[in-house]
Amino acid sequence: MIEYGVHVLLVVLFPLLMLGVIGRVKALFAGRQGPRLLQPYFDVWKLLHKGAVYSTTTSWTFRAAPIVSLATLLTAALLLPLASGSAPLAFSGDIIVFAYLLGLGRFVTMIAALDTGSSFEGMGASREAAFAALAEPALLLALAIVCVSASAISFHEVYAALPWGSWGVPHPEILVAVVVIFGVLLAETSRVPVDDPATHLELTMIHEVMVLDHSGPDLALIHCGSALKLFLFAALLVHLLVPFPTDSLWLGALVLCTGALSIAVLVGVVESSMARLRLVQVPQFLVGASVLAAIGLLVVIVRGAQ
Amino acid sequence: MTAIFISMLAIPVLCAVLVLFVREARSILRICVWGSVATAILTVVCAQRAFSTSLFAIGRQLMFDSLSAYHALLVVGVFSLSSVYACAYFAPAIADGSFDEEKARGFGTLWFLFLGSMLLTVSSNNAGLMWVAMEATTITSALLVCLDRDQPSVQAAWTYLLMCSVGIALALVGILVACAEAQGVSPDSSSIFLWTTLRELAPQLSPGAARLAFIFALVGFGTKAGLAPMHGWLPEAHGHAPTPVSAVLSGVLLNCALYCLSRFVLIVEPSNPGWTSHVLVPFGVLSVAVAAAFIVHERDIKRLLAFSTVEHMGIIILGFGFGAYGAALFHTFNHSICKMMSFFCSGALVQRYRTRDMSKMHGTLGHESVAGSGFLLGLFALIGLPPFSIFMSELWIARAGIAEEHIVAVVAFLSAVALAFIATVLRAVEMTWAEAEGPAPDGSVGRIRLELVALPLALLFLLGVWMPQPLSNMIAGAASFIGGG
Amino acid sequence: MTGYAGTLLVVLLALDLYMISTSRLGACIRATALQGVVLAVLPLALTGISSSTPTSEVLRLVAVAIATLCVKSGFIPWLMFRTLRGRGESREFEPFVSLHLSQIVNGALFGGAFWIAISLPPAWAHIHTMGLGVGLATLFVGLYMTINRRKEISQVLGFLVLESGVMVIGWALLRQPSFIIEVGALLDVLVAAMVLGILATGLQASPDEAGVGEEGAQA
Amino acid sequence: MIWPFALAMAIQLASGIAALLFRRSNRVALAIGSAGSFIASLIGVTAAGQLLLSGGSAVAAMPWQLPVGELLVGVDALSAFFLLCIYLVSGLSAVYAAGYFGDPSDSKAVAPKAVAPKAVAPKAVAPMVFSFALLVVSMAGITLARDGVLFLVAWELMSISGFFLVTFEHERQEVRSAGTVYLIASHVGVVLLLILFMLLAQHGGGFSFAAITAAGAPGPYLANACFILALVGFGTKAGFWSLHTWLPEAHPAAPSHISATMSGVMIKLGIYGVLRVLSFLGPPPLWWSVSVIGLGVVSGVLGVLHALAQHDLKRLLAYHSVENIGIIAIGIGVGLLGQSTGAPVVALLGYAGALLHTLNHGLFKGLLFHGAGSVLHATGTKSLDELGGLGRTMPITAVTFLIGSAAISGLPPLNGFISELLIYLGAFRGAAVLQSEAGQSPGTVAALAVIPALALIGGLAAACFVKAYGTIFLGHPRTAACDGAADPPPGMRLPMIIGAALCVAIGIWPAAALRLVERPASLIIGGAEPLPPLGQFVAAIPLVALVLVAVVIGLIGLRYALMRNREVAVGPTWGCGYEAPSSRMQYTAASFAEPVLEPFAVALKRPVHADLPKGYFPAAANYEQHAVDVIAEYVLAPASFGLLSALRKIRVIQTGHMQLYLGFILMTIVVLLVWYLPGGGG
Repeated sequence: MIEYGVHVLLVVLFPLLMLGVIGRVKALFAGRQGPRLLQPYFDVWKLLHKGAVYSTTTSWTFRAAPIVSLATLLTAALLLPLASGSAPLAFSGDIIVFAYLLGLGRFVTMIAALDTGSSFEGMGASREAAFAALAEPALLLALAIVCVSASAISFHEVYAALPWGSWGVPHPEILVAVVVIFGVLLAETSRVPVDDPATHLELTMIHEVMVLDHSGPDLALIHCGSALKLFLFAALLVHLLVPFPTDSLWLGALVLCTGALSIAVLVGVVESSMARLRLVQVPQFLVGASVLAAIGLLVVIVRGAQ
Repeated sequence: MTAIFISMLAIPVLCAVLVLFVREARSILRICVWGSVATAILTVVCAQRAFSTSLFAIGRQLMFDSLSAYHALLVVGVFSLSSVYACAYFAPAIADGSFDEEKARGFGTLWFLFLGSMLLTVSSNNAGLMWVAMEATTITSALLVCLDRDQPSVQAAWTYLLMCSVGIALALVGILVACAEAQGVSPDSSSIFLWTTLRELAPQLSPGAARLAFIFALVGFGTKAGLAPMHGWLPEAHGHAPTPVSAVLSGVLLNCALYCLSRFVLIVEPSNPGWTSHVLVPFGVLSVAVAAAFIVHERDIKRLLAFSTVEHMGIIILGFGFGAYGAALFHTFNHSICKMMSFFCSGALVQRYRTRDMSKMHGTLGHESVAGSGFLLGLFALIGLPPFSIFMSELWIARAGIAEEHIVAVVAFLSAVALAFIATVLRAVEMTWAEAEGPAPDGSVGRIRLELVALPLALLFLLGVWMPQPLSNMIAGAASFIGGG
Repeated sequence: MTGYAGTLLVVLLALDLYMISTSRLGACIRATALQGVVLAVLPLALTGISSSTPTSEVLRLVAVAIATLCVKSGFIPWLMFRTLRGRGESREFEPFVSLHLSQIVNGALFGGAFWIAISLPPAWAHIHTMGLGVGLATLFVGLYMTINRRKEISQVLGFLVLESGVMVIGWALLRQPSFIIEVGALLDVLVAAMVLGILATGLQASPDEAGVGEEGAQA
Repeated sequence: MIWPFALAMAIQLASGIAALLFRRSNRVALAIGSAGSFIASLIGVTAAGQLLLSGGSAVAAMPWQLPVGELLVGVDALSAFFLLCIYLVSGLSAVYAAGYFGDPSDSKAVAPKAVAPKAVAPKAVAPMVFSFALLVVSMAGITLARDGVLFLVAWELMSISGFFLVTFEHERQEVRSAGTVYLIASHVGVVLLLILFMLLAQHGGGFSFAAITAAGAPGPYLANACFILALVGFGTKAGFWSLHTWLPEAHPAAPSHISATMSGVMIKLGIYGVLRVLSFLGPPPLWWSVSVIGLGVVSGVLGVLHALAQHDLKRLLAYHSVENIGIIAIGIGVGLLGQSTGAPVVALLGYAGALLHTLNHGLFKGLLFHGAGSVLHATGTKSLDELGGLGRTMPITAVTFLIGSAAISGLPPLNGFISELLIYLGAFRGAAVLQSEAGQSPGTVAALAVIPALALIGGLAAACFVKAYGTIFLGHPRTAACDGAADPPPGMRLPMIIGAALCVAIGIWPAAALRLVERPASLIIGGAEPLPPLGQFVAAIPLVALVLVAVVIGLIGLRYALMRNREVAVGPTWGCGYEAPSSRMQYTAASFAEPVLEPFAVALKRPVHADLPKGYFPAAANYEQHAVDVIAEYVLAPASFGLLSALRKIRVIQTGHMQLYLGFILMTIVVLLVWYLPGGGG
């Protein structure tokens, strides 16, 4: 019971902190002093207390979209083990459900973007659709690596059965999976090099331009959603990288948070050290990730043969 | 009984003479109907007798066995219906006087002589007599083909006459060789021309001579039956003949040629078991393939039907080749009925649209509903769509082919049929539904009676879903007769 | 007088060759007339008549001979000459295949015919092998003539030759000529009918090219 | 056990014939036909469902004889399952049809703008009603047939009635050609099926399935031959890639409820045929499963890519049928994999996934085609770029269409996701099993290939339906066609609502649907050992769905609480500074699809017809791009053209010159004498 409580608390409270960390890291790289770590919380709080502006073109779809997409992410969060070795909702096959819940969220967001009838948002939606269609296989291939090498189809079994090398070093194929998932993370959470949340030139944005017309509480929900998405991927990576202490919940929470924060730092570093890819190169980036994952999968098969 | 048999053969001759003394065209056509119907009734009686007792002979020269009775029934059936249609077909010509009474007389006489000679062909026990009757059918039908003496029809008739005479002469050589062979082994030289005798002697014939006889007979009667590559005359003759004549030509005349051929199979098979099939299968495949290839680009409605006749003759021959005699006979039946009906409809369409070019016929369902729908369904039946019985017989034949392990032949056969299917469907759909540009066709049509279309179609449909016991008995009897059962 | 049979058959063969080699219609018609004569005598020669043969049989054969003579070398040649005059056509005919080539082809056909005749089983003691061979050869020549010549009349000629070939085969194969007579008669009547047909309907040698069936360039 | 289906078929056929009798009045004919079909569907669905739950099978011989062999009918779990699909979808379509043609006077669909200008009088629908009844009856007949001949007859009847349905608006040339293409394709398939069944009959000594089964598994050569014949022959009907070309022609041509039935169930009978034939062929070798999976992947990916490139709504849906058939094939492939590697659970998951997806696709594809029909009915056009903003004027159509779109994209918590989930589970397990046992075998690779393939297909499908839904129902109306559009009459709404409800129901409570799938799946697998109940694999789905819904409600509540007494401003969409946006400037379907398709340019030919703006003050410019079907354009068309010209060349042998014909006679006799006289060939 207590661990469920911790789970929910982490889901609700922690993600925005990662955004803050990223902002801070980027500021440091840029030599600025930067916003406070808790700035995102204040932003959301402020947005939640604002009114809203709606386009005459939009319909109920537009209003429903932020809610549904956040809901899908929250539900997905309940499927993913965070602090402990298992999640509130754990069952065989939850990995696939997890991936597809993210898909549902994306679907709704794109629909909402088209609801505004603005060609900019349409453009963003179509780019989102294109990159998502390519990111999906990469993600599932990476998960397949993990599942096959652990021969299980649910997070808690996988985590329990992950093969570890000496000194808690993960196996090479797991590392491949980690790399791929990190790439997907960058794409899914619309980070550099795939997308740039900071820029406000509509023609180059992807995710930001989709939510251009959202305002007030809706926008707050969307911010929470993207932060949560980032957190979920981070949690996934942490569990794959670190042999998790199953006995103590608090230790687990600690490991998770530090891990997540360090991933946030890593993201910040990447964002400030890399340039954004040209749009035509993004598919190459994602397909490359899939190919890498496929190679890792072949490694698994060969290893299994020995 | 003998009297009935004799009168069955005599009535056509009598009518042929009778029509010479009739004044008025309509009544001549009416006589055609009643005469052929009367013949039909008598034939049914004799056939029934023949089926009950395996063989039913009159003297030495005439006989009815199950095989010939089967074909005789087809002949009279098709003739009666065609005569009914002839009344409708010639009605406009009578109206505008182009079909005057001496023309009608010529038609009637030849019509009955044609009928009589065909009945004689199937009912003669004497090979020579059969041959003579066959030749008679050629002459009479050739004159029927060029009934209206215009250039193309005369040309067609001339081609038909010469080719079939040449063929028939070759067939005669075959008969002579067979008989000479028989005379080598038979006690009395007087009976060597009788099929009954030949059939008894068949096992003793020397294989080589039997083969020689069969080859000549195959080419000869094959020419008459329109097997590729001897089919050259067939499209011309069918295309230019008056439609009732075309119906009879492809409905039953070709069957009679096949009948003579099957007689030869009967004689040759015992001395060369399995050999005939190796000769027949290639012919069948070739005929089907050639016909399909020609159907693709054919725009003349009657020539299309003619080529489809070639195709179906090929299928029947395949049936013989695969040893599925029952299937072949069943297919003969289906094809005769369907082809006759299709010719009726095509005739009406040609009269309505004043052209034989299908690409100039549009919206047939609207303009000529009975004939149009009949023609469409007839085509569907001809290309072997269920639930029409042609599908069944084709399936039956193909099955036999697989059973005999003629896989290649069956595949070729089916793909050729598929090709014909495609071509025909493309034509039929455009014909049936395409919007006509220009005014509605105004040709004067001999109003085609609904039952002429509905009856055959209903029969085909019925046979497609249900095999009545009597018919299957008849077919089984005839088939076992060929199969040497 | 069985011995003469061989000679007669050789004459027949020679006439075939002559007809292939010549290009003049008149000559061909005359040759067919001569063939008629040979055919009339042939039965007497083939079915060897001796003192033992019953008179009825002899009379019958003679009757056949006379009938054949009248029809084949009397009536039909006359009819053909009349047709020829009636149509006022040139007396040459244009073969599709050159005459020399035709000779070679027919040589091959002769060979085939005789090969068939001799390759038949020896059990056939009662048949006249050479008769069969010559008959087949004549048959082939006739068929070839119908193929190789343009004018209907010359095709009729070819058919005539073909049918005398059939008759020769018949005589050669069968002891008792029961129905050869009526068959031959029928064929002659048929040929006559054809010639009359040509006379009646001035038939041109240009067939309509397969009706409207030709789809041509379109579709 | 058979009689309920016999009764249903009888009622349906009777209603069709009655409709023909009352052809004078469209209203009466439709009423009779739809009522008959509806009653038949009720009977059929209940009987099939009851049989699927209780199990059991029966075979009976008809009292009369076919010309070849006797008539055998029977029903088992597999037939029952497909009967369920048939009657479910056809019943809904029948109701829909009643609304669709109920008022031809005011509907734009019966005389669409696209059609020739001259006003088409409301045409007699009785023939269509009859053909529809015949179609359903023949489909039921296929599933009930227990001997090859009856099967083939029913199969051909299905094709022909389908042909008459496709050519309903036969005064349009493109409709006629679509119909002929369809009929030709199906007949080509039938030729292969003829050979297949004759080979089987040869093996079994009779056409009856019992005899074939009794004869045991055929030898490898015969088995492989039958497998290939079945895959190609039935695949032509099912629409596997490269055999699919008739689908995008026929579906747009047919009236919408016909497209729904054809795409929803008719093509599935190809799947039925494959499964039925596989049950005769004994244990499958590994390469069967590999090839089926490969075929499925290719069909899925290429199908959805071509769908993305379409501008015509119904063509788009037709290509999605190809995609979904691909998914079903993947499922079957996984099942075969499980069979050939002796992993019954994998086989169970694969086959269950395939069967459930068959049902699901029937549901949501029927729903989507009905939605497309409503749009066509209301606006008279089905070209995406002429539509837009219909969500406001046609709310019910919009919502149901949205649910269908999400379902076909395989998103939770809807039915499409469940079937894909089962296939995923099968693939994962299969990979695990193989990897532990066989090591790097082609099977392992195939199983693992399924995973990214399904993911890619899902992503692309989602993109495609965002495009479709967005262009039709969201944004501004693009042309005047959308003026005065309104939701269709209740007769048409009801089927869509029911379909959507079923999609949701199966998605939220899959265990119930899986009970229907269990028996047929285990029937295909055969085998003695009992299989685990399928329910366990999806036990958690309802909980997840429940949580999702709860969270949504919670968030709605939160939002409501927040927005209470806040001022909500309303204004035009922000044009990023551009002041005079017009509805034509919205993102079009083509522009939406462009970046998605661009990476896949190799697989897809899209010629461009454009004259682009030139100079400083460009005059009118335009840009057109159409996706051409690679197979139809670059394979079939050249082939058929070559064949035609070759056949025209042959005609020289039929010039009307008698000498030539006589020459053939001489040639023939010489050949025969030379070859056969010595007893050659004998």
